[in-house]
Amino acid sequence: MISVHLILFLTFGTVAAAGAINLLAQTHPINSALSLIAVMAALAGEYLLLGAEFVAAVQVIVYAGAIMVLFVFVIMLLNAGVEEHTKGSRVAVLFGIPGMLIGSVLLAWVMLRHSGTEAVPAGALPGAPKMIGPLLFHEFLLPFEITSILILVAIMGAVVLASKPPTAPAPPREGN
Amino acid sequence: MTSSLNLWLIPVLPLAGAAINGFLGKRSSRTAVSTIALVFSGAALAWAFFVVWRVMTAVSSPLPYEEYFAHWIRSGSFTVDFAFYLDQLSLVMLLVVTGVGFLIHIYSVGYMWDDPSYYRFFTYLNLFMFFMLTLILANNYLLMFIGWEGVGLASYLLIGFWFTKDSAASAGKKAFIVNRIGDFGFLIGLFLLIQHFQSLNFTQVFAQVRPIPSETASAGFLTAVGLLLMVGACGKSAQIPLYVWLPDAMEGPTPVSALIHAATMVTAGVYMVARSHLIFERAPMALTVVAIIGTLTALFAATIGITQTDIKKVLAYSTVSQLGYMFMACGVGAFSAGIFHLMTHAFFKGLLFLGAGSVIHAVGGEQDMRKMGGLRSYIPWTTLTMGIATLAIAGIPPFAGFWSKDEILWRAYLANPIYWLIGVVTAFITSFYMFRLLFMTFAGEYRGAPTETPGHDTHGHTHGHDGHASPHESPMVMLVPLMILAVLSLLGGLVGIGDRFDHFLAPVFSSSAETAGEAAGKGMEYLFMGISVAVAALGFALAYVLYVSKPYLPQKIAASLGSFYETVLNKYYVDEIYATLFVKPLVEGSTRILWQGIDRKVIDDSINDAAGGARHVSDEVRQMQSGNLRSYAGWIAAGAAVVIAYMIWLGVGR
Amino acid sequence: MPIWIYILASVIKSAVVLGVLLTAVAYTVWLERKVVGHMQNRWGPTRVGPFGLLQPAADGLKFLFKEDLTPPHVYKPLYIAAPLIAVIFALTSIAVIPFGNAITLFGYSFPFQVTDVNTGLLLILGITSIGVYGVALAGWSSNNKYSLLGGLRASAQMISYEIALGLSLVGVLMLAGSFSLREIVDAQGGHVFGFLPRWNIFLQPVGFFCYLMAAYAETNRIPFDLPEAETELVAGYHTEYSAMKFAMFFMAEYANMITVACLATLLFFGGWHGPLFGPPLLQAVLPLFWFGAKIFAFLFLYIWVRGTLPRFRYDQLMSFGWKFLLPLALVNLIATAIAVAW
Amino acid sequence: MVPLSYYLVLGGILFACGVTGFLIKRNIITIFMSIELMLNGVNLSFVAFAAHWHAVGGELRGLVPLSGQVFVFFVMVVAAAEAAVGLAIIIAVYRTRETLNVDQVNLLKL
Repeated sequence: MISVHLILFLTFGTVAAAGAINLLAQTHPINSALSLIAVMAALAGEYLLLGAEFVAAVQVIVYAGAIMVLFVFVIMLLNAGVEEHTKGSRVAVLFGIPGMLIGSVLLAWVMLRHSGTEAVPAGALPGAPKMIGPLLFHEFLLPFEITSILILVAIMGAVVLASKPPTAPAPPREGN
Repeated sequence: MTSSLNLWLIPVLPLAGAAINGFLGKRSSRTAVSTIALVFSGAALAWAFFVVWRVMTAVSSPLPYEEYFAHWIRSGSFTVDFAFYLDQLSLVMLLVVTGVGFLIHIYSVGYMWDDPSYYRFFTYLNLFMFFMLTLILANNYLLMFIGWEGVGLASYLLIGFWFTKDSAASAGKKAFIVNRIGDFGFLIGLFLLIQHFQSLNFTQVFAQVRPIPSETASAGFLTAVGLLLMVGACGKSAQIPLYVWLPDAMEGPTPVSALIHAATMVTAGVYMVARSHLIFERAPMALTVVAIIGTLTALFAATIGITQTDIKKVLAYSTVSQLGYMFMACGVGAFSAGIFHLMTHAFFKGLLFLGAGSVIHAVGGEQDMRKMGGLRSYIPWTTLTMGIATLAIAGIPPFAGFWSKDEILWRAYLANPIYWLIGVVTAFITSFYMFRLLFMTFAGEYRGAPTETPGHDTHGHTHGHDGHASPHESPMVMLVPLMILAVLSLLGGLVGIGDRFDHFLAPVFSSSAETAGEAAGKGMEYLFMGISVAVAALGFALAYVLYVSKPYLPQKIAASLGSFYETVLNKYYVDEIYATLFVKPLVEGSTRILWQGIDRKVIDDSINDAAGGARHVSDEVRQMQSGNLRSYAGWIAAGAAVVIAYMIWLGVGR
Repeated sequence: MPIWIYILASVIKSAVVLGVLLTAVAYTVWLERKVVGHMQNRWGPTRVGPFGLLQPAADGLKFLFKEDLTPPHVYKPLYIAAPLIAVIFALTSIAVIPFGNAITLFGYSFPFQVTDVNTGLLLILGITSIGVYGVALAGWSSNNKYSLLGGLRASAQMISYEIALGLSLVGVLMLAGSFSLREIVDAQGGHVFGFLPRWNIFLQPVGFFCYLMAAYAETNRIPFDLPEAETELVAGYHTEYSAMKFAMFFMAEYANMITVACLATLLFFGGWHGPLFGPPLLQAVLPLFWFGAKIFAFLFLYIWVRGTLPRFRYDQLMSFGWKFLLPLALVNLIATAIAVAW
Repeated sequence: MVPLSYYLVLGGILFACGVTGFLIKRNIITIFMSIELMLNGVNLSFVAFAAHWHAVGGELRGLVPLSGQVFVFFVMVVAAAEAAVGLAIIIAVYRTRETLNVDQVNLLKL
């Protein structure tokens, strides 16, 4: 029987898949970015379906709200235009695409081979912040701290990289 | 048992001295260096005395005493520890080594004073003390072997002390290599022990050996072990056929010859054989071999000793022959007698060498006896002390050598008269060449030109106050050890009177052979004493006739003997034989086959080809690294596909 | 309750809230013009209706009937989408805001709230963070250097201050122990020391300060209105917009202001809590009144600040956000954590 | 009730799209977005697995409940870090090379 849960899943899933396809189809980075945002919003919906509301919220805030804004910001900053079609690398076409296809087909086969066995009820487990918090700060304290260090390093690296390099004084020009 | 004796201090103290001198000596003054060296070796001696006192005053004799220091190898059931073992045998050795070592340290202060690398000498000397004491105190064969190798190293370093001198360097190498041959046998012996007893610990091994019946009928495993150990002993203690390194070792400074190549290290072989006497007693064949080797070496080396003119060479050969005596003793099962002779020999041979050093010092580096003579008036103290030593080694009562040698001869006779006969002949020769040395050096009138500086340089160390016209007595710091040793070699033998030494060592060598001495009548023993004394006197007389009253005779005799004399003079051409038999083929073989054949053709070429192949391959593969990000991504994707396929295959397989 | 009643109630509630919100937006504009006018010794709008009360309606009509021209060089899809995004997300966030306690009608209890999500605050944060795109895309799509600069500034500024905003709220969350706005408000009921209402403003003054600063920046209001700094960039990101699209941006801005005001009220000023007295009906209405009053106060503060303060320079803006506000919020967070834990 | 495999397939689709984007796109920024897409696909499967294990009582088998969701947070952090550094790198590259086309930025070789 087709439950509301399934309908919602399919809706969000369609949006996500469509967004992903659109990301590939679009030639302009900003469109790709927007479609990616759509994907993320849809995924947030999926998370809600799975009951992981906190994850959903963070997905929206961090991914859609911060990371993608960063992307858009960079696109605007560099004023990236429609990507020009240079000759691609043969390897990517000869090996990459087939490899990707084979891999995904295999995976899909395996997944569907075991499909229907376990069904995930809607809101399967309540991922409330109250439950996530203790996990983050007890069971996963060390990974948490390590990732915090990671992000700190990343911030410093970004600052160093993006800061203007010291420009050497231009050589005095001869002639007029 | 009583509280810990802290045996570990005894070896570690000299090591500390060596470390300090080695690291700081270069920049510190001679006084500081000698102070350090003396303090630490003296401390070792003091502690040794303390240990003796503790042992003697202990109500119930704490010996044998084992001290666990740290564990070293733990593999399965096989364990080897840094642990020390003290019984009467090692106690005697301990006293000998620390005592003589300390005296020689003092002596060296005077002897080496003018040497440019003074600190190096004492570093090596202390290092030697450390290893020697480790060898003695070890409670298992492996630790003993460490000390064994260590003293080998120290001796190598000290023989080649004046490494700028070619002969010294090569002598050092020779000693080292010859010793390696012996050590090889030793090692295999150890492996056999491990294989059969799963242990190298003395107590454990011997506990397992005791029940084994004596292999009289057929040569068995213990015989093999015994022979292999004997090979090691031959190397270290300069027995036939591996004695050739010892005479050359005289290239080293004289105190080194005294300490290492007369008193202590070369006796390590005897010690080792005595230590593993249980094994030998159960392997009569090995024991016989020991006896034969000892006897032959004694005679052989003595004969060479007659013809040598270099004062130190004479002493070297006499050392070899005396060691032969010790092995003879061990071979006939009279281990305690061997150890006794070892002790007395340490005294008088050390004294002889030191005296020789003093003589060389006096005549400014000259070692050829033909250039000496009549020195008694110049250096009376040295003359006196060396006289005592000569009497001792010649076996004149009541000097130390007499008691020990006589003991050995008596026991040899009990075992087999042949041994005794050869022993007596050797005793005669010994006393002859020793008195020859004495007369050539001190009697008559001075034959050497007024000492000249070059003489020193050949000797490697320049002399204190140059430009003196005539020989001169050594400084006090050198004479005091001489005198102490003289006293020891005068009285050292008395501890053996009435088998006291035997009884002291009885707990160690509790074997049937020990009691045989009492079995035969005392009367016979006295008769043999008389014989050996008479022989010694005969040697003295002959030497007196030939070198004092009728100095022209020796050349005549030499001429009449002719080729035989030549042979003996050239040490029976043993070195040459070895050179042609072993050295040359080895060098040729390794040059032709190993170097040019295997190393060049096989190893180098294969490596070069491998490198070249790698270059060719990578030249091709490099194209893959196009620098294009997306092609990399392509590779990754393909690889991922493969991995996924594999894992799914695994999953499906289950 | 039966599902149809629920849906019906939701529809009614949404309609009411939307109407009220839009009206409020319109009259906030009127209020601003009036107040600023008086501050600058002018009258502000007076012609249309008494005290110019009909001015918003007139403006609305004008915006509606004005020709909506699209410059030829713009990137059309986004140019059209941008204002919609802005206004939609601005209006959405009001949905989870509770205005008062539940009232009981016909035996059913209806909360004064379109929908009660137990992570309402997170939802609002998410929505506002999405709202950035409206501005940014508008700036980029209208293909004009002023607009682009405005958009860049807007996005950068919003990313920067969102962090401080979130951190400043965590203190409140720790005190309340919930993301649900209703529970947060309930946690602020009662008094401390008997006389002082237990409002977070008294417990979290620093947090409130940080929140206010960050919120002003988030809504691109003076003194942080660099995206539309008329003196440097003609009109910032909406330079190229006209008519209804422009109006949408306008509405979005004011709607955001109101949202911020609501949040500030809910989080720091005890929501609808206030002295209750009089007959039951009054008691039922008073919370709404208190709530409105507080929001009004905040809007007034907005206008007051606008009328008073000058505009930051961009580097000042950034350094203020990163070097002062963020550390301050962090310190406040840590202090609160320690206090709560202890 | 939706089978777990559906979620996984959806995640797989997203991931595959990400890979494809990485392979066929020329614009560095788009390629970065493809990476984000892959991460999102993975996240979805994480959450799905978390729910699944909860549904089949994985806690009883010693699994930490919700751990899948926690991993998502870590992934997000990593994604954020990667985006920050990566975009900074892009900016630096753009400064020197004046292009965003990866086919023209091929210095990544000997």
